[in-house]
Amino acid sequence: MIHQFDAVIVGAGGAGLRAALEIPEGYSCAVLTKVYPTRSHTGTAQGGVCAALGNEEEDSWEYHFFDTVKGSDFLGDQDAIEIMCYDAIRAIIELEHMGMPFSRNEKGLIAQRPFGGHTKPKDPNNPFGERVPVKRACFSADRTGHVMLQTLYENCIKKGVQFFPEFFVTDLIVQDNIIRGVVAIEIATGEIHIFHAKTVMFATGGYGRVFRITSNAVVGTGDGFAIVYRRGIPLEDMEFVQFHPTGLWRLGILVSEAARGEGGVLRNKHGERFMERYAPTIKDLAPRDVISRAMYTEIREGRGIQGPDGTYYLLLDLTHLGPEIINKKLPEITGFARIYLGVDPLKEPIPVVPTTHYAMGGIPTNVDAEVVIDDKGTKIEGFYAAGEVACVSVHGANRLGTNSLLDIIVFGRRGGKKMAEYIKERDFAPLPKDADEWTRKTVERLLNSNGKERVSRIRTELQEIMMDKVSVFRTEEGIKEAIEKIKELKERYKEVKIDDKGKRFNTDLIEAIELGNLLDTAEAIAYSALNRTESRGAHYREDYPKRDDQNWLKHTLIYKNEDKEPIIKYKPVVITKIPPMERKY
Amino acid sequence: MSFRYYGSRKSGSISWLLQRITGIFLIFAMVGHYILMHYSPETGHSYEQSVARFSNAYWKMFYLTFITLGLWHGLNGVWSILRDFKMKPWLAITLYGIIVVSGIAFWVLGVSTALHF
Amino acid sequence: MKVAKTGEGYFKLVASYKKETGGWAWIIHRISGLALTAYIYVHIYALSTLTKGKEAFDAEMALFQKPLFKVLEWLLFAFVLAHTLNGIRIVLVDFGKGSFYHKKAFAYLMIIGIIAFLVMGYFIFSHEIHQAFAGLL
Amino acid sequence: MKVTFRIFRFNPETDEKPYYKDYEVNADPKDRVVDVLHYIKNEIDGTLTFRRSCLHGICGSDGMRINGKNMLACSILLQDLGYTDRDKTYKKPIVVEPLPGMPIIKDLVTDFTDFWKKYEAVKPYLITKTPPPERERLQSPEDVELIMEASKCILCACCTTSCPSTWSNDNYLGPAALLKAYRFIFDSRDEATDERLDIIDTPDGVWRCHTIFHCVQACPKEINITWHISQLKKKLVEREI
Ligand SMILES: Cc1cc2nc3c(=O)[nH]c(=O)nc-3n(C[C@H](O)[C@H](O)[C@H](O)COP(=O)(O)OP(=O)(O)OC[C@H]3O[C@@H](n4cnc5c(N)ncnc54)[C@H](O)[C@@H]3O)c2cc1C
Ligand code: HEM
Ligand code: SF4
Ligand code: F3S
Ligand code: FES
Repeated sequence: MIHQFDAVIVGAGGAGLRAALEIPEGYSCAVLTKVYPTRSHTGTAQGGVCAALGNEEEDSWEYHFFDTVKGSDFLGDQDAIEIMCYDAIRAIIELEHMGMPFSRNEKGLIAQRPFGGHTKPKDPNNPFGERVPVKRACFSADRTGHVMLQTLYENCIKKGVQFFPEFFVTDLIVQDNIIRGVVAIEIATGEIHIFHAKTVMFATGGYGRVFRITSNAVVGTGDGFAIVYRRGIPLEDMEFVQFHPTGLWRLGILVSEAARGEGGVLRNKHGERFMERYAPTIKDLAPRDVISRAMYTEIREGRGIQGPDGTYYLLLDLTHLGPEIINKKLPEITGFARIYLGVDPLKEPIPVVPTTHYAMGGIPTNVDAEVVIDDKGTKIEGFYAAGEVACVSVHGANRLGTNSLLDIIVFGRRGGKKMAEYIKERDFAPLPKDADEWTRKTVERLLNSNGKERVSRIRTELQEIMMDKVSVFRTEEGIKEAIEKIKELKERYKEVKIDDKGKRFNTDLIEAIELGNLLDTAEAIAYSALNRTESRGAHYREDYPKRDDQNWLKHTLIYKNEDKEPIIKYKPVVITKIPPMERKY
Repeated sequence: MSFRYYGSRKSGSISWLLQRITGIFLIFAMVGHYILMHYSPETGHSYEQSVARFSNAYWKMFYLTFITLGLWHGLNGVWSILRDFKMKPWLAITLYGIIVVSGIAFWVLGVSTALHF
Repeated sequence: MKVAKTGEGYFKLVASYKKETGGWAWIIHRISGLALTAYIYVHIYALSTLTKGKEAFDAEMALFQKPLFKVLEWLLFAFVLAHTLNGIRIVLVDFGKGSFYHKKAFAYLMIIGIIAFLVMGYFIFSHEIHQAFAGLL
Repeated sequence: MKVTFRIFRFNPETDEKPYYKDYEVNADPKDRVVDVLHYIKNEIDGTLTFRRSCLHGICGSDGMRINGKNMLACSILLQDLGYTDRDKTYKKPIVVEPLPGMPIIKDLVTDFTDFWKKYEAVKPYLITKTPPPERERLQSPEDVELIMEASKCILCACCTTSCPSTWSNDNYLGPAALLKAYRFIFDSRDEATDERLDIIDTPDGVWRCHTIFHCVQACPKEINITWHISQLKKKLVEREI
């Protein structure tokens, strides 16, 4: 079936919904999503969304800007970061006006709390001097993402946005650098739909499921990355994968940084507050990459605690906070600890390990969410990307907590505005013949295959190798091993067979296609990681432990090259105000 | 696939409230009734005693309020149960009619009994 | 797209869904409410024979003095108790903070109910009880 | 530990009638039900179909009926389902069925169309008439406290589909939609109270709630929905008298 829409937005997370709100009346807009909009991953975000409102104490967007640049290990593009931090205040107020139920302080203003990496100078007259934590994260208990997603969805209902829920997008229709639409499978019926569009936005979220332990949802299979990558559009900075320090041991379920923002501390086997050694000034509120590495180091040096299954963990101690703070401000995550580990955080510390959390890299875009495919700013006309799948890049080599929810509403909106302009000016580019060929063939192949490989087995092997070799600590040897494995798995993927041969709600088929996406995404991550021979932010190479601004102060762009090794190019980092300096906490 | 929103704005709040108020009254009525009637099995059930009670104006009043509120409460309750089900309009009207007509009939019967004495 | 209902009917669902306090209380309240409504009709009719004279009324009352009817009357009292006491619980839920302690309220009220039920049993059957135990006393 | 899962299976495309299929699996008492479903799908029978996403009870995808009661498959551990520590076994199979009273698309996947229509019927968005101030609208912590619990709802439909009033009348708005109505009626910033009260003040609205509490038992977010509904009823009564 062929549909025609002025704008097609793929993904109904925060970024997609925010963009949809910008499409003006009188133009048709479709939002496609593979799960119901309110099931999107934005809803799991807990801790907060950042803006220098200064409701609790003196703050300025410029401090926020500095923190973000420093947090990014100077790889973030400073023009974009400036836009984001400056726009943050307006964006939060706007959300409030849309109805988002923020927690409030005594004055009736939006309440704020400290978060990892968010600081201000101790002495305002010495902006580059010593810095202390600042209360900058706006929140709604520990359900910030949940209420944000709900609020945005509610406003889409109000506006009458047309949703296509449980439509699984498989392919992008692009020719001569002009976008023409997308191809999707309606999961409920198995039917293939072509959406002919003037403009398309990808807001498909992250790829956490490439790794074994992750805080991401099962649907976080990196579809957006893989689809674009397969169509010859590059991916930027894929080597930067954020590991969040506090995932529930064994499960990876996130315990928000808010737990440490409210005063929780990490301890090792001896009960020592080890972050005092790694980040003497801000300790447990250091950025995520720093803490994750510290935790792995503790475990490696024998100060972790061994669980019954042989794996190690450390402890997140909230016991000193008291029931008032825990029950009021952290109800959700303490519930997780109770349900899944049987641990009562009021009485016992919570077993945690670093968990795969966020994709800093993604589809390269400019500050208006327009996809640009090289260092000269060449655009794919009518193609936009926003949210976790995009790389603007405001997060550089490491994202600060709470900056992602901000990223999605700021750049989701900017992208939406540009799309609105674009659909007013332009006409539909004609659809190529057989636009759905790839999808049709893939579906047919999977349904008719008589191979002997199982989807789940390949997926598990991929997740294992990525977790072992391409996570917090990386070496050339390890990454090469992972690449070999990925190649092997890709071969085996061709032999994959599924049990469900029907059309209706065939999740077996969807999972098989998702596996293909995981493999492509993993390839991009591994090759980018192998290529960058320095350590920066979340990318830590044991064989190159130093940051190397001389050679590597640049973004990676990775292009797919059929079945051969991908091609890697570079793009300069935009530096406007803050020159690179040593990153120390 | 069948959900239809009926915005009929027929407030159910008053009957809901009355159901509770009559219920609270009936608590006292029930307690009174049982203490009076069943305090001892030997007393209270003979013709003479019953007639004597009905000749008492207070008792008469009590009985009248009891059947009025009891019938209203009970039948309103039955109607609220029936409305839990999706009914075709003709069925709803018929059942409502049966409730109202039988309710009035028995109420008249009860009232005429009490006023007979 | 074609979708199918499972064919689970209302009563099957009510019967099979795992019930806790609230569900049981609702069922009891509903059944007892219906029973009491039926009874109020019977009651009005029974008393109406008063107007037909002593004969008619006594004949009817004789019926109600039969042991079977005594048992039924006792059971009716169970309905009255269940409905009344649970009615109190519902009012607490509706107007107070009952929804936070409704399970406890139900438990306590039902204990009261059971005691009252037994006591009433003593009154209703005191004649029979005295007879049965006469030899022993 | 061995445990039998008795799973409701139905593909309206091919099956005449729904049936139950038993799967015997090896599982850990600390596994979630969804872990076992994944295991069955991955290793035993790929045709088993269910929804899931976040796996930690926040997206609302995997509401289903487990051992007779609605809950999220990802928020319940096997050990909480009648597992006895003494003999380390389950006496009875764990029965997994779709949410009751909903149309079935396939196996455990149900059709949410009605559920969303009911949600939309209560105008689930902030309506303001006065122009917004420059900064945020002020709201005291107490004002927010009133709606905090209601805003926890993840729209999983466990409540609505557990309510006997929904089973008998599928036009009943149901607890989830009513809770959403509460969320806005009691939001100190909202200016469409009357409009919304009109919507729920209908025979298929709030008055079909008989305080049965199935919803509260089912709610994975432990929201006391009945309390919220009782606030709505009181507000309606106050308005009328
Ligand atoms: C547990 C957790 C906690 C977090 N906490 C915070 C926090 O406190 N603060 C913060 O700032 N950030 C936080 N983040 C990060 C942040 O939540 C995410 O980065 C952000 O929500 C991503 O939003 P998005 O709109 O890009 O994508 P998502 O919300 O992930 O939405 C993706 C959408 O794309 C759709 N989609 C994907 N693939 C396809 C396809 N093939 N076809 C059709 N549709 C598709 C999905 O259905 C979905 O609707 C957290 C993340 C996690 C995992
Ligand atoms: C003795 C004190 C009584 C109290 C406190 C009481 C209270 C209540 C309340 C609060 C309800 C509303 C339930 C709901 O809407 O969910 C109700 C329902 C009902 N009552 Fe009573 N009631 C009493 C006596 C009676 C009597 C004497 C009768 C019979 C005539 C009766 C018949 C009913 C019926 C049929 C219902 C409907 C049941 C339902 O909706 O499930 N009640 N009662
Ligand atoms: S109220 Fe609870 S059970 Fe109902 S939809 Fe919301 S979260 Fe689910
Ligand atoms: S189960 Fe239904 S009847 Fe009311 S209390 Fe809950 S909505
Ligand atoms: S999978 Fe998200 S709620 Fe269970």
